[in-house]
Amino acid sequence: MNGGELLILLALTLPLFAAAMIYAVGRMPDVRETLTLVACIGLAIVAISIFVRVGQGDPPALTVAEPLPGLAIAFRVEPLGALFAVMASVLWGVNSLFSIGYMRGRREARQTRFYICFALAMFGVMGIAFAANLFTLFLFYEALTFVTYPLVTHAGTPAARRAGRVYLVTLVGASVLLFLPGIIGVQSMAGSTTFTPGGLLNGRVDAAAGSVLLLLLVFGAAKAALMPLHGWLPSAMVAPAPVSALLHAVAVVKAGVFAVLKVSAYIFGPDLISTLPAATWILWMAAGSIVIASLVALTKDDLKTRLAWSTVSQLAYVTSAAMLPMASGLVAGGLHMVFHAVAKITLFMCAGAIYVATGANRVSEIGGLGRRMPWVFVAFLAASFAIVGLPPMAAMWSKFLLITASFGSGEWFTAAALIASSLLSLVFLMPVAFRALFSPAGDGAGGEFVRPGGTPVTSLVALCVTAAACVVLFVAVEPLADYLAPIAAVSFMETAP
Amino acid sequence: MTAPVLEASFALNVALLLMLVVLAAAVVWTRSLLAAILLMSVYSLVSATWLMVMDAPDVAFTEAVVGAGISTIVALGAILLTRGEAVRVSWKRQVVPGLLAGLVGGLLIYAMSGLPDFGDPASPANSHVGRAYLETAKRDIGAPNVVTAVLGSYRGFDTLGETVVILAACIGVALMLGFGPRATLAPPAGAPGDHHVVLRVTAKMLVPLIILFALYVQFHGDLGAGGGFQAGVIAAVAIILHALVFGLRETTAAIPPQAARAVAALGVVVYAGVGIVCIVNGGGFLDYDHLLTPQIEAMIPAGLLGDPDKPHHWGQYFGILAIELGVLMTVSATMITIFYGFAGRTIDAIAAELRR
Amino acid sequence: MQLEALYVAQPALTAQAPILAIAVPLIGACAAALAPSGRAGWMISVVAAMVSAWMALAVAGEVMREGVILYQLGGFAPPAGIALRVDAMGALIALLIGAVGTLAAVFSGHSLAAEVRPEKHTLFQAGFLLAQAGMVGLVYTGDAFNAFVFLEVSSIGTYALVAAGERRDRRALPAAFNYLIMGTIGATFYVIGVGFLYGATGTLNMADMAARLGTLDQNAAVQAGFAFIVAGLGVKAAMFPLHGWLPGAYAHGPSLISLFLAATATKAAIYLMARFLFEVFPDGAAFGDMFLQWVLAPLGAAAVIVCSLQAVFARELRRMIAFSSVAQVGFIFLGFSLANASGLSAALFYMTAHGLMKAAMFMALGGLAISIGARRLEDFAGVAREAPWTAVAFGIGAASLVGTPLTMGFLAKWQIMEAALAGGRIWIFAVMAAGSVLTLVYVGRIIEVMFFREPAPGAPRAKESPVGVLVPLLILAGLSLWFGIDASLPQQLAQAGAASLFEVRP
Amino acid sequence: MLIVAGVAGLIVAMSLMIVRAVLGPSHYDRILAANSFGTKTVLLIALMGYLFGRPAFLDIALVYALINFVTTIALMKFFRYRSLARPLAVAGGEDGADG
Repeated sequence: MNGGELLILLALTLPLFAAAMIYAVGRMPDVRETLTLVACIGLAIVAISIFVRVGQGDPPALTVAEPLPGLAIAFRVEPLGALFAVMASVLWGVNSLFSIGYMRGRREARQTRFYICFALAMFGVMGIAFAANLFTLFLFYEALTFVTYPLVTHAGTPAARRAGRVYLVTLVGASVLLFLPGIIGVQSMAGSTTFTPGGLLNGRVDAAAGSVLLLLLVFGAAKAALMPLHGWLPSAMVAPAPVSALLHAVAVVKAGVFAVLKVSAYIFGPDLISTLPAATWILWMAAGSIVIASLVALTKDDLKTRLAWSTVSQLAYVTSAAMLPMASGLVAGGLHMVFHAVAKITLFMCAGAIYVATGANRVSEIGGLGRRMPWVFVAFLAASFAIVGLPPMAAMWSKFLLITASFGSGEWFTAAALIASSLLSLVFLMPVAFRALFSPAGDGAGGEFVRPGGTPVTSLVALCVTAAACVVLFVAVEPLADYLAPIAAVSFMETAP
Repeated sequence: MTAPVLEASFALNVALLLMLVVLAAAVVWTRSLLAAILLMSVYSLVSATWLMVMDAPDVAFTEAVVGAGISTIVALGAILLTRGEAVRVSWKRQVVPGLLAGLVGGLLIYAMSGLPDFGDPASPANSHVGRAYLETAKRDIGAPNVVTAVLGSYRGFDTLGETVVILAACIGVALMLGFGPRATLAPPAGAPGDHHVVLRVTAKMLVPLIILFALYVQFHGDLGAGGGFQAGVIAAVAIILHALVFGLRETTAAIPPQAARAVAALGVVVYAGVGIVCIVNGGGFLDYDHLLTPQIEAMIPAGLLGDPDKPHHWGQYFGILAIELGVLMTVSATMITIFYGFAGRTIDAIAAELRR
Repeated sequence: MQLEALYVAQPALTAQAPILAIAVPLIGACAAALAPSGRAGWMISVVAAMVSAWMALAVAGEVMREGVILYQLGGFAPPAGIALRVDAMGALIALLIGAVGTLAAVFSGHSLAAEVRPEKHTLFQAGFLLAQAGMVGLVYTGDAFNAFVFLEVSSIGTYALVAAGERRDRRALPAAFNYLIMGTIGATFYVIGVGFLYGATGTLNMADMAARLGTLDQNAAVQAGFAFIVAGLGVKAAMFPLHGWLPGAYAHGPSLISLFLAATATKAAIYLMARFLFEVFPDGAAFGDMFLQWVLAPLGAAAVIVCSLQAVFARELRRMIAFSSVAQVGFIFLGFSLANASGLSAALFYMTAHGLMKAAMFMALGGLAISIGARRLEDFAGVAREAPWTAVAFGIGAASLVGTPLTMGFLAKWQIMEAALAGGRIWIFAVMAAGSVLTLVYVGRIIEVMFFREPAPGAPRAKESPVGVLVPLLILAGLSLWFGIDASLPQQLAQAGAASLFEVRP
Repeated sequence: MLIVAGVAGLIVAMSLMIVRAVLGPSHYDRILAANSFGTKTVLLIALMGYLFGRPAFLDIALVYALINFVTTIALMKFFRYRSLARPLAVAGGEDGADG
């Protein structure tokens, strides 16, 4: 077994091992959480090593089993997956840090199960990130659905159970009825489902069959929450804040758009995408999603729900990036996936921090709160800047690239939707931070913290780190873009503005 | 055959088939179960006779002993457990089954047009494998009755399967009916005022005669119609006659149900055992030519069966003899078990009814 | 695992393996009937079933090495004599029968004690072994009439075995009666059909028949024979709408019989139907293609949809799973109706997968039936807590039924759907997807009740199955998982079997 | 020719028995008809054996006679005692054996 195989194996088994260990020491909270953090750090190191190897042109690969000829459980890392893995593993660590404060602060029940499911979710994410073919991706994608189900229903209330049912029915239903048939279609057209640079199906299907497959696969990845399959995401917000932060800003939804990007880049390829009418339809639906979700977000008073609708909108950015008939769209989509994740996890952690400290979860309740929780709201402001796409935040670049690509490929409608949504997010996010920081008096100005001492310090550290990351990545965008360039099978510089 | 004989047999055919139609219609029409059983028994006799006209005595034999004999008695046992009348069924519920039956009948008639004429020597059934049997049976098997050669040797594996089917029926009946609580039987008679003395004496004389006849049928199978199956049924009929006249208790004292079941199983063991012995001696399963080792074969006196100069197939001879014995055991024991099951059950039913 | 490299018996024994796989359980049945006690009967049953499975494995290896095996009975060459003719397809199904039979025999030790009157145990074991011998014989034989004989051997005993469930559930009796009537009609139709074919060809050997039927597809007797054989085997295979006997027989019979029949009985009949459809009847005969296109495919689809819905609305757990079996037969027939090697291979694989998963599910319910005599779905609330291993094994079977990835059921569905797409039958594909979702619905209901619901207060508490049940149960569940990850063993047989049938066809 | 006439006569007689067996009206009529029918069958088969030159048919005729006998006993016993298992000769039993 060579180093690459070992690394992949480690990335997959580490979370499993962590889950088992957490189960074993579940009665000792301190040990349990130390263990979680150690696992996070270990996984991040493994993911970064893989990331580096991919950058050096030595992508690790591993075949686990081949149940049927042409149908293998296999892994092969490419830049997008490496980036996804690094992002998820690092943010897992940050989020675990946050969770410790949050879960203890809220005195939540079933904390051991919570940490176990998180570790298992990471197992799913690593599998998705490194999958060498659609079948493997599907396996881990489904596993992710099931291990996150207990997290969504964590509260155990009837509302949580209802949300859990919506979650399961939407995701599994879409998988079975759309995604899986799509995969079988690919298998029967191409004889395999291996992710191939330049597109597996390129040159093997006609426009009609290709369109059907594209529709099946893009809508089947319901985790990407493309309208009209977005309903589960806002309803899943009944889960505790760390769950929303990691899963509904990072792991689960990003697994969805990651699948869409992979399908676009490796199953269809930019050349084929540009000839498929369905790509244009999806593009329009994504543009519609972007605008509509932004508008809905505007009407929501519940902070987490507002953020969730914003996520729906931002995910549609990535989907539209994947559908643009232009190679640079993929790079922009990949970058946006990461930058949005960092920004959105910050926002959710801020929301969680506010909730744990004050019990407030509505926008209307936080006027003047910024005086007492300055760090939280500064971080919130920074992340809001990122979502809107203002400098000096990294997300500016991805948005910029995306809008340029839309213009470049003549998709005026999409470009207009992107700009409109940026303006809308300015309207629904900025007032939150502004109201808290600058309004002299409001509901939140006086009174005591629900939890003595306000936001737990670990949570505070976590959200500051990610807020800072938004800024740091602004500077680091070019190497990242170069790193991702191979997925579009073209050099980044050729198409860069 | 001469022309008048052919004409006569044609007229016979028509007459017998007409009878079959009338009887079948009457069975469907009658509401009394007992009448239906009686008519079915007559139906079996007619169809057996018709099979004789078709020159298929082996089949006719079986049809007579099973259709008219055993199954009538068993059916009688069965209606003791039910009401004597069929339940009235509304015509609406008969529409679909009627249509299906019509469909099946239509299909059967349609199929007739594809079958060769009766007795056509060029028909596939008479020219292919059937002809081969006629030509080779004497040489391969040595049995004068080709039917026995086919059933016992060429297709001996089928016969094994059929014997096993009968064993399965035995097991099934024993499972379903064989374990109920038995009411005590009335004490055997012999008291003054016995009105059945003629029957008793006749039966007592007949039972051994019937068994003797069964043995004749058994060993005669090589030459004419007959064989283990028919012989088994006839032997069982003897036992059943005994039970009918002397009562089940007397009979079960002589042949306990457990013994009957064991014999049924042993019959299959004998049959399959012959097959295994053939394997052990280097042949295939049921390959009677390997049943006897050459040493044993050499010990058989040449003139044991008639002409010493004629080539003998001792393996085939003893093989068929042995498997026919197995068939006899299984069939007779099974028939007895079935009769025990139904007859014994009847008492329970009556006893239960009396108690109520 | 490569079967070619599998030598499990000496050459001399391997040469006799096909017949021994049939004869050993046959003689075992007689021995069990003579056994002095139920315990002895059980031991005989286990040993005989195991030997039969061993021989089936030897045959499978030999088939993969040598191709089709011919075994002449009585030393007469076919068509005069009867020959066993084992191809890869038969080897696969016989292996399934052997494996399930062995595990079921082990399981029967505890299960019978709970469900069947003690004095019946020895005869019960005998009947069970006869059924196994009959099914292996049915699968191995190369003779159409011999197949009928074994069809009867395998069914006659099971009618009474179903009825023996009356100790626990009185409805076993009418169910067994239905089963008997329908089964007898099916067998009779089959033998009428064989009779017509004999009239038209003068032979009973299937290969010989196929050769002589080549130009006879316009013959009325051949056409009628086809109709009778297909209808007769359709009854035995529970082809929709001829499946009326199945739900009752599976739901009310003793666990051992439900599990054994569900795993193997319909499979053997389906297998025989495949032999006739793709091997015996003339290549490209109009009636054959019409049947596949316009009868088998729509009926399969109807079974998938209607019976899945019936399963969704069923109230009793075993009935639910029984309806599911009919729906699964529909999936298999959809695979057949594609009329190509990949469709047939997929359907064969599906048969194996379904056999293993249903055996696991019924065995798990049998294990639970030892402690709780539950019938309705609600009675199983929360059993996962009391009997975790049993519940997990059931869950694995259920997961395979749904087609969860990494189980055999997934690969099975995958293959049929892929074959349907490759054959351009989008509608079959769509029906399969819809059927899978329906399956998900009812299995989801069961899993929710078993694993996530609290037991009703005062309800009888389930106990973990005894070891004698748990071991075969976990092996069955493990096989469903193992073949979901490495399907090479069933896959190579299924593919070789399908290829050998379609080699005959241009 | 005589033989053919004999066959024809038997056929007529058998047909009449069938009429009786079908019409009844009482079960005793039917049993009698069936029994008589069986006897005629035996005769018919014996004649046919002669007609076709197959003396072996006599074996089968013998079986028919035997079956006919036992079946009739079973039927009569069924009527008399509603049981197949009870011994036949219970004097003054509860069924009123001599009634």
